[in-house]
Amino acid sequence: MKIRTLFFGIAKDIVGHSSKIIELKKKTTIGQFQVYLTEEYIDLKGVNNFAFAVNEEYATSDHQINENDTVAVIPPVSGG
Amino acid sequence: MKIRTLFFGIAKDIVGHSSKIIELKKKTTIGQFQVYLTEEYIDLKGVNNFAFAVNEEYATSDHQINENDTVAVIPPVSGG
Amino acid sequence: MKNKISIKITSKKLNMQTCYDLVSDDSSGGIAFFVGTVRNITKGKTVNQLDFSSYETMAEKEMKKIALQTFKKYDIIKIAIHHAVGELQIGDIPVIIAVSSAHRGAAFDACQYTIDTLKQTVPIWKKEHFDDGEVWVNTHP
Amino acid sequence: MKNKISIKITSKKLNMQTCYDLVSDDSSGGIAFFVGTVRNITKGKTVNQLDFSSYETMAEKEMKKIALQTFKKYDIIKIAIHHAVGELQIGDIPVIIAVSSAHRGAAFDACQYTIDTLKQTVPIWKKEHFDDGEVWVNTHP
Repeated sequence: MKIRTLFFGIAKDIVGHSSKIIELKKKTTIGQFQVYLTEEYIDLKGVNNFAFAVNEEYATSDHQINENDTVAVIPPVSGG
Repeated sequence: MKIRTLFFGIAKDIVGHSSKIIELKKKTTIGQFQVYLTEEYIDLKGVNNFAFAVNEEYATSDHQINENDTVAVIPPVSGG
Repeated sequence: MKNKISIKITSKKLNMQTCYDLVSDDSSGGIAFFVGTVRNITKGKTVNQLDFSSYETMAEKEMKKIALQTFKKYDIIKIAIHHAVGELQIGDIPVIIAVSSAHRGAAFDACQYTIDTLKQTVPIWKKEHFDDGEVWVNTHP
Repeated sequence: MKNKISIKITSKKLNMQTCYDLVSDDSSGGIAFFVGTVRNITKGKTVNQLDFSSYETMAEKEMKKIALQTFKKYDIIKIAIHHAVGELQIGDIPVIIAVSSAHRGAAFDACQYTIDTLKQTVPIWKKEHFDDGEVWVNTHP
Protein backbone atom coordinates (compact mmCIF):
# COMPACT_ATOMS: atom_id res chain seq x y z
CA MET A 1 0.00 0.00 0.00
CA LYS A 2 1.48 3.30 -1.10
CA ILE A 3 1.10 6.37 1.07
CA ARG A 4 2.11 9.85 0.00
CA THR A 5 3.59 11.43 3.10
CA LEU A 6 4.18 15.17 3.52
CA PHE A 7 6.58 16.66 6.04
CA PHE A 8 6.32 20.22 7.31
CA GLY A 9 8.25 22.50 9.61
CA ILE A 10 10.81 20.76 11.75
CA ALA A 11 9.67 17.35 10.44
CA LYS A 12 10.78 18.38 6.96
CA ASP A 13 14.18 19.43 8.33
CA ILE A 14 14.59 16.11 10.21
CA VAL A 15 13.46 13.86 7.39
CA GLY A 16 15.19 15.85 4.67
CA HIS A 17 12.22 15.71 2.30
CA SER A 18 8.99 17.66 2.03
CA SER A 19 7.28 14.67 0.42
CA LYS A 20 7.90 10.94 0.21
CA ILE A 21 6.05 7.87 -1.05
CA ILE A 22 6.11 5.29 1.75
CA GLU A 23 5.25 1.64 1.12
CA LEU A 24 3.32 -0.06 3.93
CA LYS A 25 2.95 -3.85 4.09
CA LYS A 26 -0.34 -4.07 5.97
CA LYS A 27 -3.33 -2.04 7.10
CA THR A 28 -2.05 0.72 9.30
CA THR A 29 -3.55 3.27 11.65
CA ILE A 30 -2.14 6.77 12.14
CA GLY A 31 -0.86 5.62 15.55
CA GLN A 32 1.04 2.71 14.00
CA PHE A 33 2.33 4.96 11.23
CA GLN A 34 3.67 7.36 13.86
CA VAL A 35 5.57 4.53 15.52
CA TYR A 36 7.00 3.53 12.14
CA LEU A 37 8.11 7.10 11.39
CA THR A 38 9.78 7.67 14.76
CA GLU A 39 11.72 4.42 14.32
CA GLU A 40 12.76 5.45 10.81
CA TYR A 41 13.59 9.05 11.77
CA ILE A 42 14.74 8.89 15.36
CA ASP A 43 15.00 12.70 15.76
CA LEU A 44 11.22 13.00 15.42
CA LYS A 45 11.03 11.67 19.00
CA GLY A 46 12.50 14.94 20.31
CA VAL A 47 9.66 17.00 18.87
CA ASN A 48 6.63 17.96 20.96
CA ASN A 49 3.58 15.82 20.17
CA PHE A 50 2.90 16.26 16.53
CA ALA A 51 -0.39 15.74 14.77
CA PHE A 52 -1.34 14.04 11.53
CA ALA A 53 -3.64 14.96 8.72
CA VAL A 54 -5.11 12.54 6.22
CA ASN A 55 -6.19 14.14 2.96
CA GLU A 56 -5.96 17.61 4.54
CA GLU A 57 -8.09 16.81 7.61
CA TYR A 58 -6.74 16.23 11.10
CA ALA A 59 -6.84 12.52 11.95
CA THR A 60 -6.70 10.77 15.32
CA SER A 61 -4.34 7.88 16.07
CA ASP A 62 -7.00 5.21 15.48
CA HIS A 63 -7.70 6.53 11.98
CA GLN A 64 -7.18 3.80 9.35
CA ILE A 65 -4.94 4.81 6.43
CA ASN A 66 -6.11 3.78 2.97
CA GLU A 67 -4.33 3.23 -0.33
CA ASN A 68 -3.40 6.52 -2.04
CA ASP A 69 -4.13 8.64 1.02
CA THR A 70 -1.99 11.69 1.55
CA VAL A 71 -0.73 11.71 5.12
CA ALA A 72 0.84 14.88 6.50
CA VAL A 73 3.08 15.11 9.54
CA ILE A 74 2.02 18.28 11.40
CA PRO A 75 4.47 19.48 14.07
CA PRO A 76 3.11 21.94 16.66
CA VAL A 77 1.72 24.88 14.70
CA SER A 78 3.00 28.40 15.33
CA GLY A 79 1.11 30.68 12.98
CA GLY A 80 -0.41 34.03 13.91
CA MET B 1 -20.66 87.69 37.59
CA LYS B 2 -19.61 87.00 34.04
CA ILE B 3 -19.70 83.47 32.67
CA ARG B 4 -18.26 82.46 29.33
CA THR B 5 -20.70 79.92 27.94
CA LEU B 6 -19.92 77.54 25.07
CA PHE B 7 -22.57 75.81 22.98
CA PHE B 8 -21.91 72.64 21.01
CA GLY B 9 -23.81 70.39 18.66
CA ILE B 10 -27.55 70.97 18.63
CA ALA B 11 -27.23 73.53 21.45
CA LYS B 12 -25.15 75.72 19.15
CA ASP B 13 -27.80 75.43 16.43
CA ILE B 14 -30.60 76.32 18.87
CA VAL B 15 -28.84 79.21 20.55
CA GLY B 16 -27.30 80.52 17.36
CA HIS B 17 -23.89 81.11 18.90
CA SER B 18 -20.96 78.89 19.72
CA SER B 19 -19.91 81.18 22.56
CA LYS B 20 -21.60 83.88 24.65
CA ILE B 21 -20.75 85.91 27.75
CA ILE B 22 -23.68 85.58 30.15
CA GLU B 23 -24.08 87.93 33.12
CA LEU B 24 -25.47 86.28 36.27
CA LYS B 25 -26.77 88.36 39.20
CA LYS B 26 -26.10 85.93 42.04
CA LYS B 27 -24.25 82.78 42.95
CA THR B 28 -25.49 80.06 40.68
CA THR B 29 -25.20 76.28 40.48
CA ILE B 30 -25.09 74.35 37.24
CA GLY B 31 -28.64 73.18 37.96
CA GLN B 32 -29.89 76.76 38.31
CA PHE B 33 -27.94 77.78 35.21
CA GLN B 34 -29.64 75.00 33.25
CA VAL B 35 -33.05 76.32 34.32
CA TYR B 36 -32.02 79.83 33.23
CA LEU B 37 -30.83 78.57 29.82
CA THR B 38 -33.95 76.52 29.09
CA GLU B 39 -36.09 79.57 29.89
CA GLU B 40 -33.96 81.76 27.65
CA TYR B 41 -33.75 79.19 24.84
CA ILE B 42 -36.99 77.25 25.01
CA ASP B 43 -35.96 74.74 22.28
CA LEU B 44 -33.27 73.34 24.58
CA LYS B 45 -36.12 71.63 26.47
CA GLY B 46 -36.67 69.30 23.53
CA VAL B 47 -33.16 67.93 23.71
CA ASN B 48 -32.32 64.74 25.61
CA ASN B 49 -30.69 65.42 28.97
CA PHE B 50 -27.59 67.43 28.28
CA ALA B 51 -24.55 67.70 30.46
CA PHE B 52 -22.39 70.62 31.51
CA ALA B 53 -18.68 71.10 31.77
CA VAL B 54 -16.99 73.77 33.86
CA ASN B 55 -13.47 74.60 32.71
CA GLU B 56 -13.37 71.48 30.55
CA GLU B 57 -14.44 69.05 33.28
CA TYR B 58 -17.90 67.50 33.58
CA ALA B 59 -19.83 69.17 36.42
CA THR B 60 -22.89 67.93 38.34
CA SER B 61 -25.95 70.10 38.88
CA ASP B 62 -24.92 71.13 42.42
CA HIS B 63 -21.59 72.47 41.16
CA GLN B 64 -21.17 76.17 42.07
CA ILE B 65 -20.19 78.41 39.14
CA ASN B 66 -17.47 80.99 39.83
CA GLU B 67 -16.54 84.29 38.20
CA ASN B 68 -14.71 83.81 34.90
CA ASP B 69 -15.54 80.13 34.67
CA THR B 70 -16.07 78.69 31.21
CA VAL B 71 -19.28 76.71 31.18
CA ALA B 72 -20.00 74.40 28.25
CA VAL B 73 -23.37 73.00 27.27
CA ILE B 74 -22.78 69.37 26.25
CA PRO B 75 -25.66 67.71 24.38
CA PRO B 76 -25.65 63.90 24.22
CA VAL B 77 -22.33 62.95 22.68
CA SER B 78 -22.21 60.84 19.52
CA GLY B 79 -18.56 60.33 18.68
CA GLY B 80 -16.96 57.08 17.67
CA MET C 1 3.75 57.60 29.77
CA LYS C 2 4.17 60.27 27.11
CA ASN C 3 5.23 58.10 24.17
CA LYS C 4 2.83 55.33 25.20
CA ILE C 5 -0.32 57.36 24.51
CA SER C 6 -1.25 58.98 21.21
CA ILE C 7 -4.36 61.19 21.27
CA LYS C 8 -5.46 62.96 18.12
CA ILE C 9 -8.47 64.94 16.95
CA THR C 10 -7.97 65.91 13.36
CA SER C 11 -9.75 67.17 10.27
CA LYS C 12 -7.41 65.06 8.13
CA LYS C 13 -8.12 61.49 7.10
CA LEU C 14 -7.33 58.91 9.77
CA ASN C 15 -4.73 56.32 8.89
CA MET C 16 -4.53 52.75 10.22
CA GLN C 17 -0.83 52.43 9.37
CA THR C 18 -0.04 55.57 11.41
CA CYS C 19 -1.83 54.05 14.41
CA TYR C 20 -0.06 50.74 13.88
CA ASP C 21 3.32 52.49 13.85
CA LEU C 22 2.44 54.44 17.01
CA VAL C 23 1.53 51.40 19.11
CA SER C 24 3.78 48.75 17.56
CA ASP C 25 6.38 47.61 20.08
CA ASP C 26 9.13 45.00 20.33
CA SER C 27 7.48 43.35 23.31
CA SER C 28 4.00 43.32 21.77
CA GLY C 29 2.25 40.05 21.03
CA GLY C 30 -0.18 41.78 18.74
CA ILE C 31 -2.36 44.81 18.24
CA ALA C 32 -6.12 45.09 18.61
CA PHE C 33 -7.86 47.76 16.56
CA PHE C 34 -11.31 49.21 16.47
CA VAL C 35 -12.06 51.08 13.26
CA GLY C 36 -15.28 53.03 13.03
CA THR C 37 -17.36 52.84 9.90
CA VAL C 38 -19.74 55.41 8.50
CA ARG C 39 -23.05 53.84 7.59
CA ASN C 40 -24.77 55.26 4.57
CA ILE C 41 -28.22 54.35 5.85
CA THR C 42 -29.73 55.43 9.18
CA LYS C 43 -33.24 54.21 10.00
CA GLY C 44 -33.87 53.48 6.34
CA LYS C 45 -32.81 56.92 5.08
CA THR C 46 -29.75 57.56 2.94
CA VAL C 47 -27.08 59.64 4.63
CA ASN C 48 -25.38 61.98 2.16
CA GLN C 49 -22.75 63.41 4.45
CA LEU C 50 -21.68 63.59 8.08
CA ASP C 51 -20.25 66.35 10.19
CA PHE C 52 -18.34 65.63 13.33
CA SER C 53 -17.66 68.52 15.67
CA SER C 54 -15.93 68.51 19.03
CA TYR C 55 -15.14 70.52 22.10
CA GLU C 56 -11.58 69.89 21.13
CA THR C 57 -9.60 70.79 24.25
CA MET C 58 -12.01 68.96 26.54
CA ALA C 59 -12.33 66.01 24.16
CA GLU C 60 -8.57 65.55 24.20
CA LYS C 61 -8.59 65.66 28.01
CA GLU C 62 -11.35 63.05 28.15
CA MET C 63 -9.56 60.84 25.65
CA LYS C 64 -6.39 61.09 27.72
CA LYS C 65 -8.37 60.14 30.85
CA ILE C 66 -9.67 57.05 29.08
CA ALA C 67 -6.15 56.12 28.00
CA LEU C 68 -4.85 56.44 31.56
CA GLN C 69 -7.78 54.41 32.95
CA THR C 70 -7.06 51.78 30.33
CA PHE C 71 -3.44 51.51 31.48
CA LYS C 72 -4.69 51.09 35.06
CA LYS C 73 -7.23 48.43 34.17
CA TYR C 74 -5.30 46.37 31.60
CA ASP C 75 -1.75 45.19 31.04
CA ILE C 76 -1.07 47.05 27.81
CA ILE C 77 2.00 48.58 26.17
CA LYS C 78 0.77 51.48 24.00
CA ILE C 79 -2.52 53.00 22.92
CA ALA C 80 -3.63 55.35 20.15
CA ILE C 81 -7.03 57.06 20.11
CA HIS C 82 -7.59 59.06 16.93
CA HIS C 83 -10.86 60.75 15.99
CA ALA C 84 -11.75 62.65 12.85
CA VAL C 85 -13.77 65.87 12.86
CA GLY C 86 -15.25 67.99 10.10
CA GLU C 87 -17.03 66.78 7.02
CA LEU C 88 -16.83 63.03 6.45
CA GLN C 89 -17.90 61.26 3.31
CA ILE C 90 -19.35 57.77 3.22
CA GLY C 91 -16.40 55.41 3.48
CA ASP C 92 -14.30 57.76 5.60
CA ILE C 93 -13.20 56.55 9.02
CA PRO C 94 -14.42 58.53 12.04
CA VAL C 95 -12.39 56.76 14.72
CA ILE C 96 -9.43 54.41 15.13
CA ILE C 97 -8.37 52.86 18.41
CA ALA C 98 -5.23 50.74 18.51
CA VAL C 99 -3.82 48.93 21.53
CA SER C 100 -0.70 46.80 21.84
CA SER C 101 -0.07 44.32 24.60
CA ALA C 102 2.10 41.32 25.33
CA HIS C 103 -1.17 39.38 25.79
CA ARG C 104 -3.74 39.70 23.08
CA GLY C 105 -6.64 39.23 25.52
CA ALA C 106 -5.64 42.44 27.29
CA ALA C 107 -5.31 44.26 23.96
CA PHE C 108 -8.85 43.26 22.94
CA ASP C 109 -10.35 44.11 26.35
CA ALA C 110 -8.61 47.49 26.48
CA CYS C 111 -9.63 48.34 22.92
CA GLN C 112 -13.27 47.53 23.63
CA TYR C 113 -13.26 49.43 26.92
CA THR C 114 -11.79 52.46 25.15
CA ILE C 115 -14.38 52.65 22.35
CA ASP C 116 -17.25 51.96 24.77
CA THR C 117 -16.12 54.75 27.10
CA LEU C 118 -15.29 57.17 24.28
CA LYS C 119 -18.84 56.86 22.99
CA GLN C 120 -20.16 57.76 26.44
CA THR C 121 -17.90 60.55 27.61
CA VAL C 122 -15.92 62.30 24.89
CA PRO C 123 -17.56 65.57 23.74
CA ILE C 124 -17.82 64.88 20.03
CA TRP C 125 -21.03 65.24 18.06
CA LYS C 126 -22.21 63.73 14.82
CA LYS C 127 -24.68 65.40 12.47
CA GLU C 128 -26.18 63.37 9.64
CA HIS C 129 -27.32 65.07 6.44
CA PHE C 130 -30.22 63.56 4.51
CA ASP C 131 -31.98 64.68 1.33
CA ASP C 132 -34.76 66.13 3.46
CA GLY C 133 -32.83 67.60 6.36
CA GLU C 134 -30.24 66.96 9.02
CA VAL C 135 -30.16 65.29 12.42
CA TRP C 136 -27.86 65.55 15.43
CA VAL C 137 -27.43 61.90 16.41
CA ASN C 138 -28.68 60.92 19.91
CA THR C 139 -30.12 64.32 20.71
CA HIS C 140 -33.81 63.55 20.58
CA PRO C 141 -35.77 60.84 22.38
CA MET D 1 -21.43 33.23 2.28
CA LYS D 2 -18.85 33.56 -0.49
CA ASN D 3 -18.32 37.33 -0.40
CA LYS D 4 -18.57 37.39 3.39
CA ILE D 5 -15.38 35.43 3.97
CA SER D 6 -11.92 36.34 2.71
CA ILE D 7 -9.19 33.77 3.31
CA LYS D 8 -5.68 34.44 2.09
CA ILE D 9 -2.24 32.89 2.51
CA THR D 10 0.28 34.96 0.63
CA SER D 11 3.97 35.65 0.24
CA LYS D 12 3.16 39.32 -0.40
CA LYS D 13 2.95 41.94 2.32
CA LEU D 14 -0.34 41.99 4.20
CA ASN D 15 -2.35 45.17 4.01
CA MET D 16 -4.76 46.51 6.64
CA GLN D 17 -6.59 48.71 4.14
CA THR D 18 -7.27 45.69 1.92
CA CYS D 19 -8.80 43.86 4.90
CA TYR D 20 -10.79 46.94 5.85
CA ASP D 21 -12.21 47.17 2.33
CA LEU D 22 -13.07 43.45 2.32
CA VAL D 23 -15.10 43.52 5.54
CA SER D 24 -16.45 47.07 5.48
CA ASP D 25 -20.23 47.03 5.08
CA ASP D 26 -23.09 49.51 5.05
CA SER D 27 -24.73 47.87 8.05
CA SER D 28 -21.52 47.61 10.06
CA GLY D 29 -21.17 49.46 13.33
CA GLY D 30 -17.44 49.05 13.24
CA ILE D 31 -14.59 46.70 12.54
CA ALA D 32 -12.41 44.83 15.01
CA PHE D 33 -8.90 43.94 13.85
CA PHE D 34 -6.14 41.79 15.19
CA VAL D 35 -2.77 42.59 13.64
CA GLY D 36 0.14 40.32 14.46
CA THR D 37 3.51 41.81 15.27
CA VAL D 38 6.92 40.28 14.77
CA ARG D 39 9.01 40.61 17.90
CA ASN D 40 12.70 41.17 17.35
CA ILE D 41 13.62 39.55 20.66
CA THR D 42 12.70 36.00 21.75
CA LYS D 43 13.85 34.86 25.19
CA GLY D 44 16.48 37.60 25.24
CA LYS D 45 17.98 36.75 21.85
CA THR D 46 17.78 38.99 18.80
CA VAL D 47 15.75 37.58 15.93
CA ASN D 48 17.27 38.47 12.58
CA GLN D 49 14.62 37.03 10.35
CA LEU D 50 11.54 34.82 10.35
CA ASP D 51 10.26 32.22 7.97
CA PHE D 52 6.64 31.20 7.89
CA SER D 53 5.73 28.07 6.00
CA SER D 54 2.35 26.41 5.62
CA TYR D 55 0.52 23.36 4.42
CA GLU D 56 -1.27 25.77 2.19
CA THR D 57 -4.28 23.82 0.96
CA MET D 58 -5.05 22.44 4.42
CA ALA D 59 -4.35 25.79 6.11
CA GLU D 60 -6.89 27.46 3.86
CA LYS D 61 -9.44 24.76 4.71
CA GLU D 62 -8.80 25.21 8.43
CA MET D 63 -9.07 28.98 8.14
CA LYS D 64 -12.35 28.61 6.30
CA LYS D 65 -13.61 26.27 9.05
CA ILE D 66 -12.77 28.89 11.65
CA ALA D 67 -14.58 31.55 9.64
CA LEU D 68 -17.70 29.38 9.39
CA GLN D 69 -17.58 28.55 13.11
CA THR D 70 -17.26 32.27 13.82
CA PHE D 71 -20.40 33.00 11.81
CA LYS D 72 -22.23 30.32 13.80
CA LYS D 73 -21.06 31.61 17.17
CA TYR D 74 -21.29 35.39 16.65
CA ASP D 75 -23.57 37.84 14.91
CA ILE D 76 -21.08 39.19 12.40
CA ILE D 77 -21.27 40.54 8.85
CA LYS D 78 -17.94 39.79 7.18
CA ILE D 79 -14.57 38.36 8.11
CA ALA D 80 -11.09 38.42 6.59
CA ILE D 81 -8.30 36.09 7.72
CA HIS D 82 -5.00 36.84 5.95
CA HIS D 83 -1.70 35.19 6.80
CA ALA D 84 1.74 35.88 5.36
CA VAL D 85 4.20 33.14 4.50
CA GLY D 86 7.82 33.18 3.38
CA GLU D 87 10.59 35.37 4.70
CA LEU D 88 9.40 38.13 7.03
CA GLN D 89 11.55 40.96 8.24
CA ILE D 90 11.19 42.63 11.62
CA GLY D 91 8.26 45.02 11.30
CA ASP D 92 6.41 42.92 8.75
CA ILE D 93 2.93 41.72 9.64
CA PRO D 94 2.38 37.93 9.83
CA VAL D 95 -1.39 37.96 10.30
CA ILE D 96 -4.41 40.24 10.01
CA ILE D 97 -7.90 39.33 11.13
CA ALA D 98 -10.73 41.77 10.47
CA VAL D 99 -14.37 41.33 11.47
CA SER D 100 -17.32 43.61 10.89
CA SER D 101 -20.54 43.47 12.84
CA ALA D 102 -23.55 45.64 13.59
CA HIS D 103 -22.56 45.28 17.26
CA ARG D 104 -18.95 45.96 18.15
CA GLY D 105 -19.01 43.46 21.04
CA ALA D 106 -19.63 40.63 18.59
CA ALA D 107 -16.87 41.94 16.30
CA PHE D 108 -14.35 41.92 19.17
CA ASP D 109 -15.41 38.47 20.41
CA ALA D 110 -15.31 36.97 16.93
CA CYS D 111 -11.90 38.51 16.18
CA GLN D 112 -10.44 37.13 19.40
CA TYR D 113 -11.98 33.70 18.86
CA THR D 114 -10.52 33.62 15.35
CA ILE D 115 -6.93 34.44 16.30
CA ASP D 116 -7.05 32.10 19.33
CA THR D 117 -8.29 29.22 17.17
CA LEU D 118 -5.96 29.99 14.27
CA LYS D 119 -2.97 29.73 16.60
CA GLN D 120 -4.16 26.28 17.70
CA THR D 121 -5.33 24.62 14.51
CA VAL D 122 -4.01 26.18 11.29
CA PRO D 123 -0.98 24.34 9.88
CA ILE D 124 1.47 27.23 9.65
CA TRP D 125 4.95 27.15 11.16
CA LYS D 126 7.33 29.87 12.22
CA LYS D 127 11.10 29.52 12.19
CA GLU D 128 13.18 32.16 13.94
CA HIS D 129 16.73 32.89 12.79
CA PHE D 130 19.28 34.05 15.35
CA ASP D 131 22.98 34.87 15.02
CA ASP D 132 23.82 31.45 16.43
CA GLY D 133 21.19 29.28 14.81
CA GLU D 134 17.52 28.82 14.09
CA VAL D 135 14.49 27.54 15.98
CA TRP D 136 11.11 26.18 14.95
CA VAL D 137 8.78 27.91 17.41
CA ASN D 138 6.79 25.62 19.78
CA THR D 139 8.44 22.43 18.57
CA HIS D 140 10.54 21.56 21.61
CA PRO D 141 9.51 21.22 25.25
